[in-house]
Amino acid sequence: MRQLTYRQALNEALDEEIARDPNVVLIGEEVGQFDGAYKVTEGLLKKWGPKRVMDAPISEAGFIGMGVGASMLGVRPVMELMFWSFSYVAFDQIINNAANVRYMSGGQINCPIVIRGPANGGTAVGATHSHTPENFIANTPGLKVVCPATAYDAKGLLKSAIRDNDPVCFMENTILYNDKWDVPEEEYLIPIGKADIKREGSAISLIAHGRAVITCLQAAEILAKEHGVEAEVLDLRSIRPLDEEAILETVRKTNRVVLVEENKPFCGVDAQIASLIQDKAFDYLDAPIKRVSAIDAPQIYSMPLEKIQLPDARRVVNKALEIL
Amino acid sequence: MRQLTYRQALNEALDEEIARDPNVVLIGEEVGQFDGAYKVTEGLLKKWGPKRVMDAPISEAGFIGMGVGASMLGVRPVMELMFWSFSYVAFDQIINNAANVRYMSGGQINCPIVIRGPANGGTAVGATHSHTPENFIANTPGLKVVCPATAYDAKGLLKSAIRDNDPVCFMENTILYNDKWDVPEEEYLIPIGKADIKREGSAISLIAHGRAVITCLQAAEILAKEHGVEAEVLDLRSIRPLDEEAILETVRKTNRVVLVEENKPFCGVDAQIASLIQDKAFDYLDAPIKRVSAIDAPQIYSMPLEKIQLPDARRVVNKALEIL
Amino acid sequence: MTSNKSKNTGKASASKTPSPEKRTAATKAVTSGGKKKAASPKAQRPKENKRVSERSPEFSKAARTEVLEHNKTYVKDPVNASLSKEDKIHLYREMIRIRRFEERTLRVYQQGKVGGFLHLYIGQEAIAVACASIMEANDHVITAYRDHGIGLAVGMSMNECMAELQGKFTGCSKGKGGSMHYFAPDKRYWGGHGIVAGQTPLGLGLAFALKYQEVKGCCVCMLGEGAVNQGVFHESLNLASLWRIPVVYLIENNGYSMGTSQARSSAGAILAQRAEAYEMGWDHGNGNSIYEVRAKLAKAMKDARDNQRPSIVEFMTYRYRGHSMSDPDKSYRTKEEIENYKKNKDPITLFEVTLREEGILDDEAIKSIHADATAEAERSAQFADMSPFPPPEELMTDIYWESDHPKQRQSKGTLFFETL
Amino acid sequence: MTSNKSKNTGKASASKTPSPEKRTAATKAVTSGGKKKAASPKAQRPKENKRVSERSPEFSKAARTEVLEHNKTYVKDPVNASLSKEDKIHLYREMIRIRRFEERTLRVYQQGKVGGFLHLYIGQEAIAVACASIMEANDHVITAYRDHGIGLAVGMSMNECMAELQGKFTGCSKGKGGSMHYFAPDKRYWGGHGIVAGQTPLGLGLAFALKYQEVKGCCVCMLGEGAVNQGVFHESLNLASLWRIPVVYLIENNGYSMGTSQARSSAGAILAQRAEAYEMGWDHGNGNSIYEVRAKLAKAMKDARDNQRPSIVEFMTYRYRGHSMSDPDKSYRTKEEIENYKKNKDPITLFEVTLREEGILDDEAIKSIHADATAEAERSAQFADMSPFPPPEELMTDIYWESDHPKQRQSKGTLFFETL
Ligand SMILES: Cc1ncc(C[n+]2csc(CCOP(=O)(O)OP(=O)(O)O)c2C)c(N)n1
Ligand SMILES: Cc1ncc(C[n+]2csc(CCOP(=O)(O)OP(=O)(O)O)c2C)c(N)n1
Ligand SMILES: [Mg+2]
Ligand SMILES: [Mg+2]
Repeated sequence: MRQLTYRQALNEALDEEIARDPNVVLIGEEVGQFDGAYKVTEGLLKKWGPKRVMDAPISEAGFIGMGVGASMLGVRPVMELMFWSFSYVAFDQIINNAANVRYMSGGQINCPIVIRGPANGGTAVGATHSHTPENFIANTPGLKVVCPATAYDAKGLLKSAIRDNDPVCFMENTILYNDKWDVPEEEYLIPIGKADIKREGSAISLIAHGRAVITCLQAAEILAKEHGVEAEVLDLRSIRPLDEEAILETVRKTNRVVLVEENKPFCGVDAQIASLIQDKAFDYLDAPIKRVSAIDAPQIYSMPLEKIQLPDARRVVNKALEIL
Repeated sequence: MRQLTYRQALNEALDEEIARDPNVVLIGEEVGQFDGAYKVTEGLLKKWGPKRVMDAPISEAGFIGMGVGASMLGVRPVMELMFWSFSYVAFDQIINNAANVRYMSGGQINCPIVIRGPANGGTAVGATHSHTPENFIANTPGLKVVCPATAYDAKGLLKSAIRDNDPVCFMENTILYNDKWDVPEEEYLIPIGKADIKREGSAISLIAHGRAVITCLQAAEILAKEHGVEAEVLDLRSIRPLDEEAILETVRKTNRVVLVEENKPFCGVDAQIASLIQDKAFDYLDAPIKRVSAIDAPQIYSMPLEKIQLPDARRVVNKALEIL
Repeated sequence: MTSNKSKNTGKASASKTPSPEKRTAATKAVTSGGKKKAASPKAQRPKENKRVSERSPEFSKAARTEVLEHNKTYVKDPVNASLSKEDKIHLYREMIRIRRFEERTLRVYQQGKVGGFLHLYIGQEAIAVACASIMEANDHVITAYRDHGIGLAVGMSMNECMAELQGKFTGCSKGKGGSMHYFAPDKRYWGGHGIVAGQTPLGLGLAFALKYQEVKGCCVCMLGEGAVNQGVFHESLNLASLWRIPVVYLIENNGYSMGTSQARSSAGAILAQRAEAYEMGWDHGNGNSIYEVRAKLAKAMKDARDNQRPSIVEFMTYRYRGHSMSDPDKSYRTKEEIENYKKNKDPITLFEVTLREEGILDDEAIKSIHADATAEAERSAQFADMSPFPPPEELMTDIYWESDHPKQRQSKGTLFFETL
Repeated sequence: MTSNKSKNTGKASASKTPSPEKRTAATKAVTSGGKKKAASPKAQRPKENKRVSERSPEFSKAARTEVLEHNKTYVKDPVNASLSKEDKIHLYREMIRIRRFEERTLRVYQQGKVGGFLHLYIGQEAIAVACASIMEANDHVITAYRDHGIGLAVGMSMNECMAELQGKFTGCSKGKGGSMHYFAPDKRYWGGHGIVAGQTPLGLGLAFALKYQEVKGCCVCMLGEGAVNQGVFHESLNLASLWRIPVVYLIENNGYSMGTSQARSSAGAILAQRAEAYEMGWDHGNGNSIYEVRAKLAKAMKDARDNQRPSIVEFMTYRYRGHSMSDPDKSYRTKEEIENYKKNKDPITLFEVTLREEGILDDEAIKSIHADATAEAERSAQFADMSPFPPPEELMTDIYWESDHPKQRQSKGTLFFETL
């Protein structure tokens, strides 16, 4: 099968959805003339023109709020945040307007908006540019949160997100942009909210989302090679909706769990998953659920230390060994 | 002992700290001439004058950012947010500037700022005014989060917060403002990060923060009267730092836990507490940790439904009975 | 630390009305102006006549002369010149309906039936009614939490509004939004927003959608004068101007944001003038004169529709009641100031005097309009009382479009983590 | 959907320099202007003389005449008239130091030793050097992520700056902040902030603290021209004016925010003029003329210090390199535009020509200044190379004041939830 980078897969998804639906419009800083700060929107301005691909000034609250408003009238804006770190200047628009307007209007309004961009550490851009707010956002009923780990998932999920009638916050990862994966030529969609077993195993479950999935796959290899342990790797793919069934199923199968995420630990997504598992699969647990997350400090700039700060395969392996 | 309302206790704390330290300045919307939207700052402008008590325009990002900047030079601003719901328009200033500037400067700067105000539902102010971001904020290393449940705690903790050399986010509750509690005349401080057993018991632990503590105390009464079960009620009082020891201790004693909070469930504070307990007291648990939180919807306006949405004693009792 | 500068609140310059700079488009009658709402059912008992006869004498002679003089200018504006007698009576009736409704909500509040906040529109009626009366078929409107007036003006029923206040299932938002969050998208009214200035980019977005979908129309985005100090408003202004989005920002300047006077919250005298920084048009006028509001707002809306030229229009007005119900309304303004507004600047009285002078209204007609409105408000209170609260299951609907349309649901997995 | 309006980028009007409106304070020599930094250690090998002799001829005759004419005005400004020969050489040297440093960081980046972003200051040196040179003992400065220039200008060593870039423990922030987050509070330099306009209320706060603590001083808050479209900047302007806070907003207008020209991001031509909405003073000038920057900025700072009058001062300048290193710098401007700036408007060349004309600099002096700077930059690269990375434990320090001062800790409980 042909291979695409995560970036190309996203680009294709955008291109196809622009072609499919005249209401789809891309808006963000540098998405047009500059071809995207991370080149995800490369070529789209040229192909579709300035009506469908709009460069915005540095006014995230203004243009994201604008997108929410436009979506109420049926436009389907796909907004790029150059980093999800910049969502904080637009937070009220996301948390109060996008999430609440349907409820507060008694269901008279819906907001088919997608807000996308990278949310990750690991590239030495320091504490102000390395936020991973999937937990913050998913705390808010009314919002959906998607965190794809592969090019294949990124494309199928982004297309679903754009067709979704609810606001979807789509979190990418700059480190994955260059990774290549098989991506079929023919069109496909991946339903939001369906987790994916990225590796089968029976001894322990490694559950993760985003790039941490890749880390878990590496850890699983090490566990297999060095310790003869077959780990199952479950990729959540989306945080809200959450595939609880898939989580419980792998736990019932392996009875041991390590949760891995790149967010800071306190009230991270994995706090929720741990809470869920111990509640609904209490009797299946042979050991405490263990977590691996970013070290609990603002994101450090210094490259070798940031490497340590983020979960790596070795840390996952060590945690797994604690409970094997 | 004399009794004060939660509001009066806060007011006294502010008054005493203004008197004590010339660098303490109150800034917020309507804190002065209007005596505070919720009258927490009543009389302080009159007593201390406009240098120490400043009315601000509706510019939360601007004035909170200003407070952060001023704190870097040793001013100790105590900023009022009329509601913590409005923190979202100032979120970047809190999450990026207040939290990170010490780290990013390699420890050259500290920010002795307090940001305080109510963070609660339950008063029919609807989805835009009922946020409880203690989990969001506590996710961020660099910030401290305090949620007092009683007048006594409110006063002692606010005084500590103002003297604290780090940014402290102080979350009150409009429903508690009128509640009276014993508050001594003489000065006292309560260290941030020390949980408090509000009721002793041995059969089950109810762990909560903020007004949910009061709900737990009511639930404990019902459990005792109707079911002969003595519940221990642990008030976290602060979310970050967190009194892990106190949590683990009560769990080791009772072996059964219900966690109660008024936040939405997904990645709520209690997700973290559950994750912690199952990890560090796995063998002490005789049953899954149960959680009671707000029903997972935007805060509803309709009064009788909002009553249902928030945890009440009956729901806590029922949850407790599930695992007793 | 507060500013020492002595400055205008802007109020002082309310009568100086800077002409909209650089506007070249010729003024043309907005033909849909004065379109009628379904007549409100007549009520039987004219209860409020005492009030009516009371008010007119209070209105000072000087004020009366001033109004009539003032209206001479604006009555001739095409948008007003084209009004029929019925149109004018309709405008008058709509203002009365809003006032009576608000007075009734106040009583309902005092009876403990309203939760949370209640921000009354009394004193500002001319603006909402003027705005709704000049909206064309593809025009939209959005506002802040002081949202009852425009709601009624665009045609929401008192019943659904009153029921919403009480959190009843028959409310416009099924009791889920409350006083601050009225919505009627079918009437092109997009709320009702509780976060100060939070609606300003949304209004921009509605107007953007019109432009994007190639529909000729505009969006009026209302905000209070205190809201201009939220940054997102400025971001919206810049985007509006840069992208030529047909939005009109309508500042209802009632002099105070809660207990803070304009002078204590905003640098600069005329807030609409902040438009100049963005090369937007702006205007400024007396918000208590419905003719003037119609004239100036219609120009701005036309400029938006026809020329994709956004602008800010600021109208000076006043709220008679406290900010919300819990406002003791003591510390920040004088009784005399309030009384002066009521006596000499009341938008309803101003219009009543005008219409009497024009020979359109007489005692009899006025009496019956008041009586109708009072009765309608009363009926709405009864309607609300008799309406049920939403059933508990309603907590969990209207969150996601998908959860409301399970058959069309594309996504999988758990959407809710603590349900009933 | 982008705007059809043809408009000035503001660049066109760079030579029209509107005089600061309503300023009454008399201009007075700022005596601390030109205060000296510890002389940088002399280097032995004058490496860059080829470059020096290369540049001067390139500079066109017309440009040369224009500069000299232009400087006739500003050299007489008291703040410049009071400069000694040494002061002027110091200013020149500081600009060269910045440029050499930046060029050296570029090489370090290309060697793969710098993580993340690297926003170079090349082309804008006159502004930072001018600003630092007129800061008085209680003046403070804060900026965005393009922060190396002002860092060096206020007296940070190349060593700590270069080491920071490489994430070394000897960096100014121990390697924790990186390129965008330099800090030197001991030099009254408060960073280095990565979120566009995030520093604008912080700068306000620093100035507020001065006023609150009754210290006579001001804070200069630098921002790019793209940052004016963040709402928080407007909130800060309003607060500054309302509360008379001694802050000067210094817009470094280099024409682009990443790949977006001013015309594509901002309505209105002269950004500083947005000050008028807040009744603040403003000024606008040529950011490549160090005399002009000193003259205009000094006035604004004095007005802030003496009269608690905040203002915006905008200086037109240009960045020669891409926004950050990953910017291919192809789509949004022409090579010719860049070349024209380098040839005819370079701030260092402008000043060199001026100082030669003034008889202060000759070939010999210039050569040695360049050589010193090059050598200093080179040494800093070696210093950084030889410096250690922070030990892993450093991940967990400098988060809370309390965790760094365990003995003075008042709070209890767990502060960190996943440690090493
Ligand atoms: C971001 C935010 N800050 C504060 C508030 C609290 N608040 C509600 S209304 C109001 C005053 C607004 O005044 P103005 O804009 O003049 O409108 P008016 O109430 O006069 O109609 C304030 C401070 C809020 N709702 N949102
Ligand atoms: C809130 C926010 N949005 C976007 C960015 C990404 N970004 C970094 S610099 C920049 C351009 C800023 O341009 P300008 O203010 O003109 O400064 P210059 O880079 O020209 O010095 C952008 C968009 C950011 N850091 N913060
Ligand atoms: Mg107002
Ligand atoms: Mg720029």
